[in-house]
Amino acid sequence: MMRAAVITFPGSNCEHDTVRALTQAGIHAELVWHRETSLQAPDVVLLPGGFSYGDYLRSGAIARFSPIMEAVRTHALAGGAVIGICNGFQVLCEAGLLPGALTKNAGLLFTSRTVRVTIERSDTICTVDFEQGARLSLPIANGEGRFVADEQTLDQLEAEGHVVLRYAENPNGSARGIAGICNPQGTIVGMMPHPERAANARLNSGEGGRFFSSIVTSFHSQMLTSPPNTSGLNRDSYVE
Amino acid sequence: MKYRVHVRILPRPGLLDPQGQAVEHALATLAFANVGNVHVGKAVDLDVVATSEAEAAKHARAMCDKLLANPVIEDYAVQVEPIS
Amino acid sequence: MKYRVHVRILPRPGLLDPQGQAVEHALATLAFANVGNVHVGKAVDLDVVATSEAEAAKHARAMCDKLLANPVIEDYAVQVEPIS
Amino acid sequence: MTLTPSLTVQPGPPEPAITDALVREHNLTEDEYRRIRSILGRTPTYTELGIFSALWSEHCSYKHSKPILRTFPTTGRQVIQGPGENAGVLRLPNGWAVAFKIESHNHPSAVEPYQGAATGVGGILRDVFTMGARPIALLNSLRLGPLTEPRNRYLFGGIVRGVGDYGNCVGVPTLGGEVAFAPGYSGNPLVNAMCVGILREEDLIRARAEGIGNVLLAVGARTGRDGIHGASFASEELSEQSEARRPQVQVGDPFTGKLLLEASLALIQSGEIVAIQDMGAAGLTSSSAEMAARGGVGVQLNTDKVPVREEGMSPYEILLSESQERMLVVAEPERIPAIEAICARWELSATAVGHVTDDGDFRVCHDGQLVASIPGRDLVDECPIYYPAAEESTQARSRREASPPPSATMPGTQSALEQLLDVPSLASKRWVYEQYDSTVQAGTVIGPGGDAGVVHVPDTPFGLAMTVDCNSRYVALDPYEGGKAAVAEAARNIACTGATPLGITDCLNFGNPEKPDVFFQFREACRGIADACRTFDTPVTGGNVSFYNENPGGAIDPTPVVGMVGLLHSIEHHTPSRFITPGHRVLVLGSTDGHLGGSAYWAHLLGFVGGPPPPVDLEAERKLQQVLITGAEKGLLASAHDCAEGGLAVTLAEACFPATPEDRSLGAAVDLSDYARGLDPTPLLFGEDQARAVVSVAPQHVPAFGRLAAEHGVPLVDVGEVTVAGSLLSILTSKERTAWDPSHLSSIADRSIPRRMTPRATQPGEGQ
Ligand SMILES: Nc1ncnc2c1ncn2[C@@H]1O[C@H](COP(=O)(O)OP(=O)(O)O)[C@@H](O)[C@H]1O
Ligand SMILES: [Mg+2]
Repeated sequence: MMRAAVITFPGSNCEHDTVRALTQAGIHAELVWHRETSLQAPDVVLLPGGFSYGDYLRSGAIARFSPIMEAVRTHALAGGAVIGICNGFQVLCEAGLLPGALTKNAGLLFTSRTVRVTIERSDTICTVDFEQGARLSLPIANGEGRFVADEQTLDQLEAEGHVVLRYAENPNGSARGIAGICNPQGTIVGMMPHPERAANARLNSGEGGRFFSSIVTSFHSQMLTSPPNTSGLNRDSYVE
Repeated sequence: MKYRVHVRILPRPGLLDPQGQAVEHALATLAFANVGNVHVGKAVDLDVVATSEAEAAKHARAMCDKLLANPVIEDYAVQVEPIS
Repeated sequence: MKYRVHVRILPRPGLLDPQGQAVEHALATLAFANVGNVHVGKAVDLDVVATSEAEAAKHARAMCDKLLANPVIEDYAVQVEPIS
Repeated sequence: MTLTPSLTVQPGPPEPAITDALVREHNLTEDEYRRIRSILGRTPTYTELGIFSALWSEHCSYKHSKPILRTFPTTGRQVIQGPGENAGVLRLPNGWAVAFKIESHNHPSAVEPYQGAATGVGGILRDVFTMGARPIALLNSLRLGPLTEPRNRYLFGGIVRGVGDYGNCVGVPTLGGEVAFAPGYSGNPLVNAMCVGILREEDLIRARAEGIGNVLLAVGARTGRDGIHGASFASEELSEQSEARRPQVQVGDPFTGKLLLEASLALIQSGEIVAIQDMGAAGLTSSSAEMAARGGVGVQLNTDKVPVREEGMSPYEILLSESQERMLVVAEPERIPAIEAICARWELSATAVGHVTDDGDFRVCHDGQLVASIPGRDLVDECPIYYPAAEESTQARSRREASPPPSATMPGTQSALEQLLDVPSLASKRWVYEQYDSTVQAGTVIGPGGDAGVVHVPDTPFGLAMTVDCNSRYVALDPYEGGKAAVAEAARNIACTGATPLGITDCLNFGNPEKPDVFFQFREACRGIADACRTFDTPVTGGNVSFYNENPGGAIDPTPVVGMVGLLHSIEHHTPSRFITPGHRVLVLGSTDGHLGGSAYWAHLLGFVGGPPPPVDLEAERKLQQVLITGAEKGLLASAHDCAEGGLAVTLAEACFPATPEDRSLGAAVDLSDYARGLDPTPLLFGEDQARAVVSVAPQHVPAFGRLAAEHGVPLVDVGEVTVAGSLLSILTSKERTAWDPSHLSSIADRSIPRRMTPRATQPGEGQ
């Protein structure tokens, strides 16, 4: 069975939802408290949604320095799979594991609604079970979900196909409607929508479940065991 | 004349400032020693046209009283510099 | 010596600043004429112990680089004054 | 260090002497002060005066409402915990239970809308997790003055942001609520927050101090000078004097609130503690005194041990501070290390601040000095109870008996519906609830925007439905019928989702009870609530009374908000409020008499607030609920939406609206020409007769559903058909045919509030 580590910061609040969605996809998921300093060699690390450290200062700014983040970085740099959802995406950007930043929504209000998104890349660890270009509806719930990066970074993301999810109707002014991105290898993915909240067909569309089943598929297709290629994965290459 | 105005708006003393506390705590764990009394608020920068520095400051304070700051929970400070 | 540090953190020029725009708009409707170029960011105040004003400022800049500001989206400015 | 009770009570050095003026400032009457002197057998110290003032405030003592509240039905086989604890608890299947409670934070929100509303949500969350329940949903009921006033826009923007930010950060979905605007709320906004939590019945813990020698521990945030006298502040009218004595604003820290939630549930689960209670109104004083009284014991507090945020805090300040995010825990002394460890896991501290004693006294020591010693029972129970005079004002009676001036011009049907949907009280509340996370915890089945919120209870087949309701215009015009209507509407909303109403919590917002007309409203509204709850078998499990919601500008409309929960045996049977399939039949359940008294049509389109509100036939309501619930369980209903403000026309329009603005509206072709004996279009379409719902049913299920309605004696008329997306909502009456583009109506309803709330309206200073 695949093993997932779900990192829990003080103020995380989607960790149990994420565990449930992983479990449903047949992945063994364990919560890992932010104070831990090592990971037990999981196949995938998830940074869940919530308000780590109250999102005080900036979302993800303080969580990035949690003790466990060193281990997450090492895992990521070795080609390990990392998925950040909402606050987890914010942490990944703050930590420099993904480029850009997430800022206050253009409408200045917290926004909770269902949005339509397009799968722009169906060859990342969490989207292989989708068709390229597939449309689906997912919940968003954030106050700082507007993705920004400088033009050059945005062009690079587009040119190299690192945009994973795009909003059909941009809800918050995100640059180029970006809802989720990945690193060049497709092993680190961050997204603002919450697939784990749409992963139970008894309660909702169930469509979000495919992000989690994709993890299993990509694992079996050895996507995750290919020799790690760590080029372009340190913070500086994105930040500067 | 045109002036650049810098406004700082901070929680009134005595009020709980959870954001300041969180930052203070984070700075301590990042080994910034000898840091204390951390408070987090808002900064507003703006340009204003006025006949003198004093008048620009007066305008700025009026904006704070009327809109920028919330007197129930915030204090503000205004700085003005001429724009060449 | 103890110093009081005032940090201002503002959106980098060129980035969309919806908060600044909203405030600029509100100031205009409140009949504050001749106001422009409004930007909204964060103010952080803190006390730091250092051997000189320059050292205090250096500490403060290090805190900004490491934690207080995000270079992707923000610029910062630091002011230091001695505490009697 | 322990002190022997024989030590004499001495005022702390900087304490002021007791004078008549000081007693008055503490909101105590001469008679109450005499009673305090006789309880103590001496003059109280300043600290003791503060303690009495807090516990004998209306907010803590219910001195004007207790006798009326005793008339509520509070028992039933589903009741595990009725009124008297931090939250009521009802039994669910398979060993599960639901804890829920509603509370007001009106006065603090009038002063600082964002923090007032945020701390209101924080407080109600603590009331629920203190019972050992994990919060799974929040609701809120808001009342404001008209949005034409800048101050009201400012308050509204701040309140909504405050409600949202707290619940969003803690990670509890907001599943519903209500918002209404009327002139009486200008300067007196109402912010009522409700929380629903679930627990295993065996994990229920009551806030009862027990075990002589057990320690009291303060857990969570440090104590500052915030909100000192909040409880007595909330127990007076807002005036210029009260403005000056306004307590320092309490600032919410949802991040610490979340840690406290997890730590408290872990403490309860661990079995290491005897009792736990949140420090809400009147802080340490009320939490410790109430726990002691429930357990029939005494307590000694050492205020110098309480972790404080500011230097030089006096025992008076420490006892009365309303700093947020604090809990008081009772435990055996040997358990302290285990408790500290659990708290440390959640990055919180636990500090021993006192212990349980056997003499029944409420004692406070500071730096080795006894600063207060009061017989505990007397402190909690001896507060005088008042039976104010109650008499309806002649104005109220004549308003009820009036009808609109004959000169009033009635808008045509076409524009009437468009205008009504643009009235903020009736319009869509999307602008509000999209600021609330409604999907966190991943259990949301029906979020805000339906008739009631529905959430799945994890690891079970069932769901919980919940709603808050009150039409205060009805209550103002006829408090008894209005009280009944609030419960009836809540129950109808619950039943429309397919759930069975289980019980209620109430938040009774009124003006100054010492005024006979206000007390009349209060007594009669409560009588209405009690009668309705008896008929529906939905006992009252707790609630909150908020009096003195008035200022020199006027009093609020009486607003007894009813929060109700219901059980959906299987979440598969939940019913949405919107039409879903073209070709389904549209049917009206219940009977239509065209009652326009007290209606939104009269109020908003004719500017006439008056007439008798619609009478509530409780038996008819009960039968309607039965049909809706059974229809859902048998899978006969495709949708069900109750008729409330705005009558049939608004109900039909809302049923056509899409769930998200990106989707398209469905249409409906409705023929009412033979319905209701050929009633005129206005009463027919905009009358607000109670006990009605509009449902849609697949054609093949219509006969079975008809039999079901007949069995229960509920009138049912097939009035039309759901039509495809993009088609019109057309309504034929005996006089005219009117058609609207439902997408247009939907955008009127969606834009009503946001177009009044431009971003600038939510800037801090705009309304000052
Ligand atoms: N303050 C609020 N918070 C959350 N949801 C709200 C709020 N106000 C209204 N809503 C939601 O909007 C919908 C319509 O509300 P309302 O017009 O009061 O409905 P009804 O008349 O059926 O009670 C409901 O689903 C309600 O839960
Ligand atoms: Mg309703």
